[in-house]
Amino acid sequence: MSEEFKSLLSNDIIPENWYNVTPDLPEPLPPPRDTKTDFSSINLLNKILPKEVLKQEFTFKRYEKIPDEIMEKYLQIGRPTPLIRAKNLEKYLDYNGKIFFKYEGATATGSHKINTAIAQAYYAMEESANGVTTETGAGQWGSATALAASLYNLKSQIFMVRISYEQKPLRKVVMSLYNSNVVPSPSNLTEFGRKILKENPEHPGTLGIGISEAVEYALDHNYRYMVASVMNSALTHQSVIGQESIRQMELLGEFPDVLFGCVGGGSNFGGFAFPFLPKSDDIEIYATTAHEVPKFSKGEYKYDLMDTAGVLPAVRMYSLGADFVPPKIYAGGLRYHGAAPSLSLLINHGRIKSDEVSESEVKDAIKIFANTQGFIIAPESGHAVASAIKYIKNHRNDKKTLLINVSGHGLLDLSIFQ
Amino acid sequence: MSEEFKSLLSNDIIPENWYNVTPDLPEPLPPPRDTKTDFSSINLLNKILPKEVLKQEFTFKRYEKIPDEIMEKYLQIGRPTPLIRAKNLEKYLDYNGKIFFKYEGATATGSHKINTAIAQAYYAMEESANGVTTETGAGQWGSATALAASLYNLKSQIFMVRISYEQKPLRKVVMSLYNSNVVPSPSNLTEFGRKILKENPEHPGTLGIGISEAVEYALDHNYRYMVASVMNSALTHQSVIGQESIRQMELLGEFPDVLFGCVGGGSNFGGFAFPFLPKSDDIEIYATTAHEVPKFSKGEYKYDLMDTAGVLPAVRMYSLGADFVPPKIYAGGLRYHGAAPSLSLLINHGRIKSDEVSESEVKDAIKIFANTQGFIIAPESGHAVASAIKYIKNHRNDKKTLLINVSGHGLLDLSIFQ
Amino acid sequence: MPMKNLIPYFTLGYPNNETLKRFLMAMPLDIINYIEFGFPSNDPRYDGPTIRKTHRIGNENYNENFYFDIFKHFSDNNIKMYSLSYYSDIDDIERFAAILSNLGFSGSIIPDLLIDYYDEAFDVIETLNDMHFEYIPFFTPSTPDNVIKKVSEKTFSWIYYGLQPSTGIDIPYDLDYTCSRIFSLVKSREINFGFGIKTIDDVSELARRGASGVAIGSYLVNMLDKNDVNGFIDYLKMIRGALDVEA
Amino acid sequence: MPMKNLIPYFTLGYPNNETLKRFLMAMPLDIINYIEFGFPSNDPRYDGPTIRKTHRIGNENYNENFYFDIFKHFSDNNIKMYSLSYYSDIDDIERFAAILSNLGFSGSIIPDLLIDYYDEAFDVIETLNDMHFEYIPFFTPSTPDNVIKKVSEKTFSWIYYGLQPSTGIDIPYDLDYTCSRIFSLVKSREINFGFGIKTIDDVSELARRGASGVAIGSYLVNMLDKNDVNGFIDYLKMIRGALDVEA
Ligand SMILES: Cc1ncc(COP(=O)(O)O)c(C=O)c1O
Ligand SMILES: Cc1ncc(COP(=O)(O)O)c(C=O)c1O
Repeated sequence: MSEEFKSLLSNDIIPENWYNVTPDLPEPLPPPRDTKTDFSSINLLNKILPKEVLKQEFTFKRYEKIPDEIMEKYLQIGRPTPLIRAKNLEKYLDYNGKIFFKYEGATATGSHKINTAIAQAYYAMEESANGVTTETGAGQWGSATALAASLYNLKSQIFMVRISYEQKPLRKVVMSLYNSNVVPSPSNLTEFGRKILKENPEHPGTLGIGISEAVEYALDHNYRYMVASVMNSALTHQSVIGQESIRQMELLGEFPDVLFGCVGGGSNFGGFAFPFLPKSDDIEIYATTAHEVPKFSKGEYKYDLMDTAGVLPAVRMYSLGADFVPPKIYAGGLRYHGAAPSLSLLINHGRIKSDEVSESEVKDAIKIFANTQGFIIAPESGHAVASAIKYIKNHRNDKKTLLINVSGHGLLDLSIFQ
Repeated sequence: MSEEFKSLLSNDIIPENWYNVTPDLPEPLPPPRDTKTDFSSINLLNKILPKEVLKQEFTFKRYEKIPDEIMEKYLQIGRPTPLIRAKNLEKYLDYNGKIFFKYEGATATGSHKINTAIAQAYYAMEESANGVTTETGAGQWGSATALAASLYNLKSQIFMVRISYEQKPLRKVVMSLYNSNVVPSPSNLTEFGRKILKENPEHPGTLGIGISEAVEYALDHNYRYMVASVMNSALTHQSVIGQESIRQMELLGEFPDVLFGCVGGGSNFGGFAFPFLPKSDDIEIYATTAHEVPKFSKGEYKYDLMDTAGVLPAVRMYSLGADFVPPKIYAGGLRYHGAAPSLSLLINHGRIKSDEVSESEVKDAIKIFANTQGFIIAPESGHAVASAIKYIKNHRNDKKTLLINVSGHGLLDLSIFQ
Repeated sequence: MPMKNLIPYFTLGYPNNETLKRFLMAMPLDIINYIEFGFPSNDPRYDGPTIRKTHRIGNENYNENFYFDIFKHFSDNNIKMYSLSYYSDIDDIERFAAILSNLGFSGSIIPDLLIDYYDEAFDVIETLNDMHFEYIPFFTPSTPDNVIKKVSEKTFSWIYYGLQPSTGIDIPYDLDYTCSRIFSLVKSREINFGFGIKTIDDVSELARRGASGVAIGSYLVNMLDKNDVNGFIDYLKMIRGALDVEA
Repeated sequence: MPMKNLIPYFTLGYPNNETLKRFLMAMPLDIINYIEFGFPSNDPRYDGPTIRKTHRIGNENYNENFYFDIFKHFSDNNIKMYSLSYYSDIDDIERFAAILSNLGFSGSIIPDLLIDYYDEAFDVIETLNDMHFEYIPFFTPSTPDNVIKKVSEKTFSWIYYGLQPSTGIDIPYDLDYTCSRIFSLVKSREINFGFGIKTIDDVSELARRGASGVAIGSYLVNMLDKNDVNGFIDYLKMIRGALDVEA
């Protein structure tokens, strides 16, 4: 009895391996490229990423065993996350098919970000780094990094875009609760930051500056740099979402016809949707972005910088340009100018479809979801739900089984409804 | 396979029945009493509570079948909630025994309150009430009521203590997301409110005034009044917590030696701890209150009013007096002057022990828990964890298995750490 | 099968001594079995509003001497009498039992004993047992199982089972469950039901489920108030009929 | 078991035509099998910093006529030559293959073909096949399984397997896994490994795991820079030895 329970609630639902989509792509994945003649940003990765992460970044291994120590932390922070049939939403939408959602908001930091943060922090600890560092905008990634570091007794140094630092004081509280050292960026902890502050002491900060500071800090302090999204390793770590979903659906005797997820850098989407690819060629998949960041419809599929600062290599992706300045939309996590190379490739190839939704559709979706299912979901995740609702309106009688990835809760974003 | 999963993840973990402790008490439960000669508050209950709730309030039935429609909602809002071994906390405390926690923060509204709110709203809907109404202070109960009503397509009218209404705008947002009509109390929706506003338009409000308004509103609009805690029916509905815990522990091959829970009105505590009583006479049980609300150590075990307004009947309980004005502690849910009659009886009888912890112990406990386990828990739940940490310090080598009820998350209470 | 019990309840002194006496003396002795007398209390806290009122007024009117003959009338006619007394009003349980015995009472119902004085309850029961004065266990739906079992074991009289947690109020409950529970906890014992019983239907339902009898109190107050002796007698006969049909 | 292949790589024109000629002509013909010549590109985007540098400088120096004799020298001695050419630099694939054939080349490695021109790749391969000009599939760890399978089926030459996603950089990887993967995807085919191979150890490890041979490029640049012909010859002999030990 005891064994059965363990196997169904933990070992058997949390996969034993991460899944890497690279070997299953329909075309070769264009590799990262250096953009400067005299300097290799690819080589820089060697100095700032844990070796294992770098290995996973470029690996062709379809399955990478999740180390026991990481598995244990996954259990601690609330994995497996629930997969719930949204019966009330079905009723509300008068839909004849089934709607399921996977709820990453149930993790300790309230979003999927912790899935890769734990992995990266673990590998940093394994190679005796002094700590980990990263940049954060809205704070979701910072919180995940802070907790992951804390779980492995590592220090964490977080560079938070100054304007967010001032506008989102609660996120800072969360990171501090996790014992993280959070500073507004530009900061005077790095040479780069000091230079910018000297020019403009009131500089509001950008993610690009934050990345530059974090990378400099990592190099100077034997810290490791933590990658929030876009890069393949992050998507691979996120594959626990999709693999759990597959098992949970199977055990319920179901399989989805259509998948929905939102896309910032592509990590929750890839982690959720990719594991379904080898399972079925027929499954329909929608990647949803914000109307204001139309990377798939208006962006170009080209080599472009991952970060505005140009510290990291260029990758081939759908991009609105590294210097694209998105409007200050409510869903901070979707403001990124590009999308993970593997996801971009699959969209370009036609295997995955893209969708865009407007702010009002998203707000409605969040309200409907709250009213029917109770969970107050993240604005980012609201895009996936809005897309699904749109789909249902156009496929009312298809009786398809829908599965939506709800990447996080929105409890720290409530002010958008004030 | 499919059946097994269902049975272990849902049917089999969520109990089929609620458990009512009354028939298992060591002494007869002193019944509610009227306090006025010419008016029966007990009879008033007949007019404002759904008949089924009232029945459960006074029933001696040990097990009450959970209706299918409620079971369905329990699944929707995240039941069964996780039970997690706190391995990192064990390590941090250098403890040789095991620590488990049950996490009610994983429900849609972020606390156990939804367990009884769903039940009460369902019975209100069943008897064709126009809506439900209640008072709320910090807003946890209001949120649960709002969602429960929304799930059953009922209207909800919530009277929120004016000062909280002004200081906790996000809670109001949550309730509004759930389509609730929230007004600051005193309000001009009721005669009682209007009278008070006439005397003092700036009146900050109290829970007593809120109750009076809600009861008046219920009587005038064919609404039903929703009971947050203290009353037996609420504790009975909460018994899903303890029953799930028992099954989850059993399936893990474990059984707790010591239980910890926090006490406001006693509903999360009773719902968690009582189902263990018939399982074992040896299990040690601690009910923890805030230092500032020392109901068990300084309160008297006597008949006292449930509410300051004296609308509801008196019950026999540990009480600091219905007019006790607690300090403005950070844990709003623990400010109540008394504790559920069944819990009070068990404490008086010696079966359950009480504990008190200070604000600084609680803040430390929340920080430690966040750092080790990742979840940012409610200040109320922090009391249970603080108590467990204290216990461990005094029983370091006992190797006891501890189980803590974490009644909610603290994501909407982060400001206490600012 | 023995005759089922009809047990009227009256608070002494209500609505006044004379009226009450008229009602009592008018009762046909062949249709009632026991009679329950409430001794007015200052704090009848487990009674509902109706009975509370009778205590308040009874307290003002009650005169012990007035009732000597009445008590004698019933005891001479083998109608067993029981007192309804609050333990909080009793100074000395032995003296209390002795006096009531002298007045012809067979025993007492003490509604607050198990609830407010649980620690002393078993001593009290032993004392009364030793005096051969019947202690009538008063149980309600909320009395815990093990209390019912323990108290039943230590007592020998019939059992008073209140259908409501408090007299005179109407909390919905499940009659089947209520009856089967008490019968499964206490086997082959006389159990009379009370609290909120009014109609022929109520009585038939109970009798059908195996109740030994019914006690009726609050419902009589209205007739006492209206001084409606005839209505009262008719009502009792009706109830008697309902009990007999089922017996 | 056939002799394992040693395949030195040079970017034409680096560090200058004369120096390169000296190195090439000094090579003992019995220890090398194939030779790989990079035709300088303006955008050698899948090469690492070291090789990128050789393209930049090679581009300035390269002079086709200068190499006619050298190419003839190798083809006369049955050392097969392959070009490393970027598809982005090729205007007309038939003309490209015709010219190289004339120069004595057996085939080409085209690193950007599958990545940046996947849609055209199979047409290009067919054209080269028709011309009996060897298209050397260039695979890396990140080439998807089905691409490896499909391209292998359509081609007949040996396969170039890059151990790194890009030349000259050192991303950690798992050699066992890397080798067993390609051998399980492409059975009984000559597979030569390249990218980041430097030491005798590297070579032994690969040979032991069944590699048909190794291509060495970036590591030679340092010797070219220092004009160290003797060191270069010694190094090649050492590698040859390592390959032979395992064979
Ligand atoms: C809740 C949530 N969902 C989605 C995203 C988008 O990121 P990604 O596309 O990498 O999953 C973010 C990023 O911050 C997020 O916080
Ligand atoms: C999270 C949480 N825990 C505990 C309590 C205390 O209430 P009770 O004792 O009824 O469980 C509250 C009340 O608001 C609460 O919100």
